[in-house]
Amino acid sequence: MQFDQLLQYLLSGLSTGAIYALIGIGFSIIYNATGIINFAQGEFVMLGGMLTLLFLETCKLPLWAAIPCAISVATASGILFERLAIRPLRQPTPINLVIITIGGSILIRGLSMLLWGKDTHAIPPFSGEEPIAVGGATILPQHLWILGITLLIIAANKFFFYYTVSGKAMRACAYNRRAAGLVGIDVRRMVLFSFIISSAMGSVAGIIVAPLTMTAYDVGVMLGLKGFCAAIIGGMSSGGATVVGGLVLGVLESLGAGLISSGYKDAIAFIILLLILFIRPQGLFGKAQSERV
Amino acid sequence: MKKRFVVACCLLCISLLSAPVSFAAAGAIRIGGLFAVTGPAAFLGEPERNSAKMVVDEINAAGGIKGRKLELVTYDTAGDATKAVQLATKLIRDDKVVAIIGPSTTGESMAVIPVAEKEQIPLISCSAGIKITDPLKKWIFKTAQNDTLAVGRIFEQLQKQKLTKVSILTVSDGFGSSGREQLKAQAATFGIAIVSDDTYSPKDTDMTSQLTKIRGIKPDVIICWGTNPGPAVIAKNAKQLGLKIPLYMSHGVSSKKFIDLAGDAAEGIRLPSGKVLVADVLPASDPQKKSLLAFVKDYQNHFKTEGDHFGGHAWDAVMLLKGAFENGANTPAAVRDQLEKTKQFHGIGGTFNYSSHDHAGLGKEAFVLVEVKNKDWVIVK
Amino acid sequence: MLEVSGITQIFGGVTALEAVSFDIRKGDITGVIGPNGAGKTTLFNIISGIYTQTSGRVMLNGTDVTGLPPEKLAMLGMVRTFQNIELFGGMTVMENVMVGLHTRSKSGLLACSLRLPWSRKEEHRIRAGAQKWLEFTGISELSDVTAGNLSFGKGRLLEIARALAVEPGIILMDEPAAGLNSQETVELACLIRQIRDLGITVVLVEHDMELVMDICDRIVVLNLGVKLAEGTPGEIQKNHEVIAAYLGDVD
Amino acid sequence: MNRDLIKFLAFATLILATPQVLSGSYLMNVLLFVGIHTMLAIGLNLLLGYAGQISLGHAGFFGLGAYLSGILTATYGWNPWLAMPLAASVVGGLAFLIGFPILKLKGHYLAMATLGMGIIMYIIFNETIGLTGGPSGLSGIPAISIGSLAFDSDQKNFYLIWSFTLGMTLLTLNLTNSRIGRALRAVHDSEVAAQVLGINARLLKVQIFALSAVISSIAGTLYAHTMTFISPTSFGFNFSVELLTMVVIGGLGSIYGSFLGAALLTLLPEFLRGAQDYDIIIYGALLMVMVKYMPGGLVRGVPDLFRKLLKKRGARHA
Amino acid sequence: MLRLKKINTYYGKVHALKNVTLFLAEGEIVTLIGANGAGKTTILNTISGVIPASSGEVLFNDCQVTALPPDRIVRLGISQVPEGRQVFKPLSVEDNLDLGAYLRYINGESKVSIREDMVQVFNLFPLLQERRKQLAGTMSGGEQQMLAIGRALMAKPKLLLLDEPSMGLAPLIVQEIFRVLNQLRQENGTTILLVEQNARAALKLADRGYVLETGKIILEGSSVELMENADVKRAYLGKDRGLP
Repeated sequence: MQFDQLLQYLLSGLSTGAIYALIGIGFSIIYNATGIINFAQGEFVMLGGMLTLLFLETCKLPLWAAIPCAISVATASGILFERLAIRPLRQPTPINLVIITIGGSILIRGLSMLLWGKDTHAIPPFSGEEPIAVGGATILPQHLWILGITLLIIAANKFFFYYTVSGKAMRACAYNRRAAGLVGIDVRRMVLFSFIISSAMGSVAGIIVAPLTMTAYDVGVMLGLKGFCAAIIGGMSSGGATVVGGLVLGVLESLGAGLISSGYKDAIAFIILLLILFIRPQGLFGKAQSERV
Repeated sequence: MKKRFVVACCLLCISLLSAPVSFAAAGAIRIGGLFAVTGPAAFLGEPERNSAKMVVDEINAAGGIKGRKLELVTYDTAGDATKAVQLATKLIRDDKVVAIIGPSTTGESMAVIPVAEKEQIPLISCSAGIKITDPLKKWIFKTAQNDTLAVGRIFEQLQKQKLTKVSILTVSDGFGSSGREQLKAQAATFGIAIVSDDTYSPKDTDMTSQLTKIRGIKPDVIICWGTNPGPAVIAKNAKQLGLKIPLYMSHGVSSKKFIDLAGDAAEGIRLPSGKVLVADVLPASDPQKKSLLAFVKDYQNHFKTEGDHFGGHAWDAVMLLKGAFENGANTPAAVRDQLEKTKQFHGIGGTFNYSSHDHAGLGKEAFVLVEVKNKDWVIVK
Repeated sequence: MLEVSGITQIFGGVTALEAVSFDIRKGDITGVIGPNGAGKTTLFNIISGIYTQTSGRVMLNGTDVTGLPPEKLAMLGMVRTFQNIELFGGMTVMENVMVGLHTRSKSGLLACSLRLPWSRKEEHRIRAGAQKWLEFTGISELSDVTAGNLSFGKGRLLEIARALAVEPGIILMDEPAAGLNSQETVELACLIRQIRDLGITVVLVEHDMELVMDICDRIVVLNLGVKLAEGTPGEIQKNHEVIAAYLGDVD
Repeated sequence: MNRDLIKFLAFATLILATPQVLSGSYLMNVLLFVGIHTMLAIGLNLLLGYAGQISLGHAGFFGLGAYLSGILTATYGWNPWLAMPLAASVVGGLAFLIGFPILKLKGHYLAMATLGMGIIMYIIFNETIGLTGGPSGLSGIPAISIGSLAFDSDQKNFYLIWSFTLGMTLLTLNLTNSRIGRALRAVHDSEVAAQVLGINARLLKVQIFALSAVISSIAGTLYAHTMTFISPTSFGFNFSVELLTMVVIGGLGSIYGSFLGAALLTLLPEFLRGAQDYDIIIYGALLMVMVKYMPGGLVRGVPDLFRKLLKKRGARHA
Repeated sequence: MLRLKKINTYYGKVHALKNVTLFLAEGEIVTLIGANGAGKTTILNTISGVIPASSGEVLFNDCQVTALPPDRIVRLGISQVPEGRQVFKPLSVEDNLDLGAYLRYINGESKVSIREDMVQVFNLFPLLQERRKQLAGTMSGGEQQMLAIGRALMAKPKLLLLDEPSMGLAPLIVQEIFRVLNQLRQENGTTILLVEQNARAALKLADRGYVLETGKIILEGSSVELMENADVKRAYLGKDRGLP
């Protein structure tokens, strides 16, 4: 096998993985703040792409204006989702929460289908389509956008969670809700915050990936699933570990398809995921916790 | 506890008994339609349902068939074989249809076939799989061109250009695996060698890995078998990788949509297609031209988008049934017999000639080879 | 009966227990006391197989049971109760105690699903056994009540009845009097003595000093993860170190 | 006679009487699927409602059962009555082996792992084209027959499927009222307390995991021979989620609840069919509303609703 | 300043507080003592709004605060140092203190004045200043306790609720903590409600005390009175059996 082939696999894997990472962080943020696995996370990704399309084509906005509009509407739907589905729940057992987020995702998908139809749509790339050669492999300008924006978001996340009071409050909340309440942090507000951040991040992921993969009302399902995997590999951390989780997953898929079998590439990714879970149930980087009663 | 349960059971029974039961309008001929209007095969089911409804409305507007109205009952199978079987049963039992059009995908069709055979109801499938009518089944017909023909059309061209090393990249669903089977089965006949065989999943978003691998193998041609959006992603990925190898697609993407999705990357891509795509540039001598132009125009008027050959499958099916009814068929058995006698019907998918040993009815002239040039389709001579 | 030697437990750098050793004699009621955070519950969790200690050994009737899971220990005749009573809240009182007889019965999946004659017979035996322990603890009239609806005091009795149904040789009780009123505490003391009279060794962690001093034959005192003292109630009450640990430094 | 048995007999009579009313109608066909789904829901409920362990991969076991007996009968000409127990034991054995590492996981990790397991099985159905026919499916599966009686009509299949479903219901009712059932519920309520009483929680969970896989496999076999055609799409992630929904909507930890959940979710699409493309929205919204207003499932929620309505009416009369 | 009137609180099924009535005057240190499970922590949690009382009322400066959520209580100037410290272990010492002032940040108070208060906390506990960048979870129990108190002080509370600050700590550290509490009262006039098991140390610091038994207040009085009371000793060490 040639070096440029391997390089191409790696580059493709990294850019797909970056998307998984963004979605995965969205999962983790909500999970840490609320203990909920939000199965509707993938739908925010879909909304990002579809809303951009709406503002581009129906409202005839330029791309630079359509994107922030799409992000804000997707975020608003995240807020709505938390307010209408999560907050009023009378018996928030984990299993009920799973079902309600699944119900929510079906509902959002159904509404989008009615609104935009079942067709796949293309979104123009942010800056041209001329491939860029990287040592024998090639990438598109959009790939650079993906990597750049992912890095930016991760940096922004880091800044938010480590250097702002609200971010610190969210971390505190994730660690110990009761103690957070005792220093005056409004826990419900933090939950809402977590939905805002993760729906915004999900929609950004959906927007930056759409020019490459196109978008349709049902793209959220698979992307959501892969993002969930990334979060699990990263041990549900909302930082670097999940990013690595996403990248690992993306590269594994890409190498699996190129080197082993394109038909079984998803199976390979999932088998590795299972092995990771069996051997290190706390995620790739998590510290083992002594069991407490 | 017991009381609770009894109450719940009673509720359930009441709801069961109040299930909607419909009665045929007096004198109307009722036919059924099973289309995958939602789910992964919605790109097939939606135009199919639209076309079928459109043509039924037109027939009724023109006074029906021998004074009788045509009534179409359609259900959405969501691309699910189990649902397709249930709904076929529903059409036969509850709606008492004399014939069924659809389902949209090969998998669903294969699942529904035993039902139609057992209940002795003619079924005109709108899916491409060759297994549907080969081996021949008494009650089963189809309007979609066999993928054999599509494969044959591509291979013929390759043979002409003396291109022999072919890499195939197929989607891992019913459509792709059927195409893959045909590609592999027919290669030898045309002196073609399949040098690599890769697949991708319907929801995959990046196929550069497969293409990178193929690039290393250096085939003469890449044939990709899939339906939107996969092939558009592949076209873009191929452009990104700077692949200079000719790329052929299947008739699964023969619609304007593909060019919209793939953009510049679509330039130069070739594929076999039903004639509907190039209706306006067909020579006037083409027997199908009249039907094609009518269909395209009507569809555009009704649904504001271009009619494609998927919708054409349902259009053909309704028209074939219309022919049978016009010849006096009233019962399922008579409809079947009349269908089998159809000759020289110039539809959207091609010119149909059914017989007691052929329920697919189309020849290879049903396909033309087209190429994308300047964001439009041109016929490859 | 139960020998604990050199138990050390470190949680993420913090030493919760340090080289704790003591013996418990068969047929005794032994109390383990100490201020909050002294490591009593941790010690109980180690002995009953819920935590695995950093180092040290536990011997039960002369066999090394270090690191065995709780279900194995139950088979060997050691059961425990919990500070915040761990009832099976969705099941009736009777069913709760019937679970206690799990180790004393053996119908498998198939026999249970098919209700084979001998499994039905066994079911009767289980029910009768459970009834016996409900009567012993005086809550048999509650047998059809859902356990989740019990008052705390009755719940405590149920938890004890359930543990006794295992027919243990030794029972560990984690703060049995916590949350009980004084009347209930008096009854509990009585019950614990009755249990001892059945030949069952009793070990309890307890804060209610009146109870401990009243019923215990021997007392082990822990403070800050180390054993401070060991002896009869009289000896412990006079121990200056113990008094200091409880009431603060006498300076 | 035992009250539970009377209740069961009433249930069975009610079910077995339906063909008298619905004979020949399409709903008979739907009731076949209600039967198969009930069986699957009962199997999953044992795991989820009684043992408290989530699985998002049960469609995989269902599919494996269907494919194993489909392949054995269609390709190798076995008798379905032989293929069924073989498929069930293979699936059960596999689940038992997977169960040990997988059930070590808890909560969302368990959900993820079972989900991954289901997807891997789906990919295998899809990719082993030589055996399964791949995405185009496997056809030509014979109907089950006893001697010369072939179960080839809805009516006959109804009795076949429902005798299995009712049998399974009786067995699981027995099981849940036995020492094993109590041990399971105990593990669910407080694992640590169950262990302290001598219950090997881990082994028990694995056994139940295997048992519910076996039940799914038998349901799969019946499905394959009723449909006579199977394809991978019926055994994907979505179906696993649908099963989970049936169990939760019906009521966790209630065998009859599983029937209610399966019946509702199987019949619902029939009623929503008139709503055309809106059905998916109604379906999604209904799930959310159900969880919000009937968090205990149909088996508890519906009677509560009635009681409330009656009370209101009573208050108005007073 | 603070007044509890006939509070009844249920903890699940447990009737944890039975008709508890008590009061705190401004600038006082009052201690609650009693055996484990007597309901001391429940009283604090009822005041803080963690567990709502099922009947009775809590008045703070004559205002009803009975059913308010925890963050509102903090806003009013009541801070709790919870049992077992409960510092935010994955966060640094400085971040923990910052979060103590969370509401002040939210209300737009200037960073400068918050910084000044942090310096004051560092003056009280010089050890924390050395460790300001360290993660809270890596510190010893005593240091975590100091941090927990410091965090509560950052909210500038009028009333400080302390739940067993001596739990699991070595005597020397307990002395240090009690010294700081005394200093706080003397310098800032902070009112303190102290739950303690270390009865003698608590009574030495406090002005008055209440003794709890199974959810009821059985004794109250000045610290000196309680210290001499035989019942208090009995509550902790049991009845003297009068062995020879």
